[in-house]
Amino acid sequence: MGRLLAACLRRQLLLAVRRPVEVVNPLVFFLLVVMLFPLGIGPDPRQLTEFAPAVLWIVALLATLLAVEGMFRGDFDDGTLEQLVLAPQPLFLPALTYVFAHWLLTGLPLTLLSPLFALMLQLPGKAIGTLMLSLLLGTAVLSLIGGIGAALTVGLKRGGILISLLIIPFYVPVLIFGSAAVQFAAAGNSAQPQLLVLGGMLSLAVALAPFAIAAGLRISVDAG
Amino acid sequence: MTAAAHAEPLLKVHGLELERGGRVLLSDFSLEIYPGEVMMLEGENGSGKTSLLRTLAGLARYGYSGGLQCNADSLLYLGHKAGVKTLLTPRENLRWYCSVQNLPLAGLDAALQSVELTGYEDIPCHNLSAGQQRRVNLARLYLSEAPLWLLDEPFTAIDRAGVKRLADVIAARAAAGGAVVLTSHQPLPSDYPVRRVSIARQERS
Amino acid sequence: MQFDTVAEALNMAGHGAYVWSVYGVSLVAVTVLLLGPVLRSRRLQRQQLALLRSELARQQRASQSNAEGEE
Amino acid sequence: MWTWFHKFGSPPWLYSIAGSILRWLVPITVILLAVGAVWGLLYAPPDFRQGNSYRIMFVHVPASVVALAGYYVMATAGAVSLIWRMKMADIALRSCAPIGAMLTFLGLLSGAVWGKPTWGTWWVWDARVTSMLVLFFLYVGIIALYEAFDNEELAGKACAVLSLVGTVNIPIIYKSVDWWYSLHQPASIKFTEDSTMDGSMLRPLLLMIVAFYCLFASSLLLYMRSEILRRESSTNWVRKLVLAKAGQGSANAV
Repeated sequence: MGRLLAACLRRQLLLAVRRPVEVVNPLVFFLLVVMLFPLGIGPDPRQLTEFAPAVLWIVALLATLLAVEGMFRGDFDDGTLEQLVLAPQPLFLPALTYVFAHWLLTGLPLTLLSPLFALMLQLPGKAIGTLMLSLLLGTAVLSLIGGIGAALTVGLKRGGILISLLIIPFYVPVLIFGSAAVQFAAAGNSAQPQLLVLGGMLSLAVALAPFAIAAGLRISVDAG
Repeated sequence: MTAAAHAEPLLKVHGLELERGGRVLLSDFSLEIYPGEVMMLEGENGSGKTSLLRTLAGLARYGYSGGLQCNADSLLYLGHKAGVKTLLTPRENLRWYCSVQNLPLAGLDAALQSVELTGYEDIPCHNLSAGQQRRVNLARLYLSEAPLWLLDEPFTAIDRAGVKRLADVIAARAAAGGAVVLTSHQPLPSDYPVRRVSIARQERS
Repeated sequence: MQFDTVAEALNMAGHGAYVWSVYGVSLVAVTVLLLGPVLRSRRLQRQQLALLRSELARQQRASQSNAEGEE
Repeated sequence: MWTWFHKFGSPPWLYSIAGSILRWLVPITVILLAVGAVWGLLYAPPDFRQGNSYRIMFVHVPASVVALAGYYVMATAGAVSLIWRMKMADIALRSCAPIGAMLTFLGLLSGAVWGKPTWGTWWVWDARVTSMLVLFFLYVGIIALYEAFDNEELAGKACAVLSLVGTVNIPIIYKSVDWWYSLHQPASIKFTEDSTMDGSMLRPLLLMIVAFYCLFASSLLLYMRSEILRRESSTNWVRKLVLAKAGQGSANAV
């Protein structure tokens, strides 16, 4: 079992190393959209400070959403997903490694780069720690929920926009608590309760999402 | 096959009705496959050979009714899709397969040699020809320990010598107590020990 | 009864337009929810009947031409 | 147990039993809706603060409540479809989605119209309206996912998984939105103060809620009947049914 997980994780990371553009794209997207907001709102630093928590969180959410569509796409198209489904081990274990690899390649880099974006949007320095922590927990939840949508739509020829339609409603609680945590911290309050709620969501998602992803993958492989 | 008849069937299908896209492909179809058998499914295009194989493999779990009992603890399925990641090398592809199927890595070099990929082990598959990529997928047959093989058109896109070798591996698996179900467009040698099962569409009366 | 005249009931002290429009939309929604599937069932049955009739006609024609062939 | 489920899975049986339930359920639904509407519109006393505009509540609240309950009915059908592989459960699931979407839309629309005389604006990001909006998108997502599949059986299973994910998420979404609303707007205005509602308003409201539940049930059974007809159109029992009805019609004509 450990061997299966290690092999799947190593393979995902190896694929990312061979095609690094797919890792860089969401980050560039993040940067581009962060650039759009001051152009739309105006350069006034006070206004930017006010909007920064929401902007950073919404952009992180969209960047994850863009990347999540490809979580199983390649493996479905070339048939390696069929082999995984036929493996003697339960499917939710490798499903979890796909999500983990996806988070390592999108959520984690986004989190690590977020201080830079926070500075560009004039987020107060004292909120940066909370921003990173909330993104660290929140993007993991986003990857897990997004994986369900990706698993259900990977067998469809016209997946595309459908996955956003399915998944964005489920992202609402993460956005609410993630941006609230940053807002609290920016106002000088403790964001601990919000971060705890995000942690709770993460544990629930880790416990349940892999089973939904596995069920979705079986249905999609059946359709393919 | 008299000796085999006493053994448990590896795969038992009873009263299967198969339906795809609102169309009934098979109805009241029964089949038993015993260790030591090679079985070839015959039928025209669109008669449901692929759908039946995918159902037997457990890939298609909906759209059928009836009894389906598989006594093999693991199986190997070879489908239409390449089953090879083109960004990875043949060795990396097969190593992942071994880990997923929990097979020892020891036979990896021998398997690559058997499909004549020696010297290409560490070249990313997108640099290999279509035939070579196909052989990476076929190398799984040399690694597999699964008692039941379900092979959909294994003989396409390989040369005559390759067909001969592949037929030998399949026969060897059956001789070792396994069972193989396959479909093929190419005619197999007439002396090849194979049981032919027709799944020609039953006309509804 | 809270209202003495019809005009009063329609006006509802200035809120009539809002209240009555919501009830009007609700009436439409209820009609769609109950009548929609009924009409769909009818249409499906009509289609099926037409299909069956054309099939029967074809069979009759086929048997007639068979009979003529035998003669 | 098993024979019962087997029977429940049999299309002709379900078709006819739904027909005999509908024979009394539809009249009851219509009567309850009519009585509730007249009671709420003309006989319930005006609210001391909102005046007559609160009468919208007799549509808004039942529609919202039943729309939410409908999602759970749909998810239950989804669970049955996944566990027992029953085609009839897929049909129930597929039929729930448009009804739920319609009721959610009615809840949203009535909420918006209610907002105009109460707050002077058509749209308020109130906790309930926001949750309803999310629920509406959940229903739309189910319909979109179903329509995206070519294979109807797989479409049913995929929607079943999605609806089950939804049941876990909906309470979290509702709680989050409640918290978010209390954070950004002091809870001075609420649509309804349930605790202080007088019996003269509460009774018609409860009647309307019951009426909307009946409406949901009737519409669900009607949709399921049409969906059964569509899927089973080539089977013998549907042919017999169609021919029998046509025979009746021509006999009447003669």
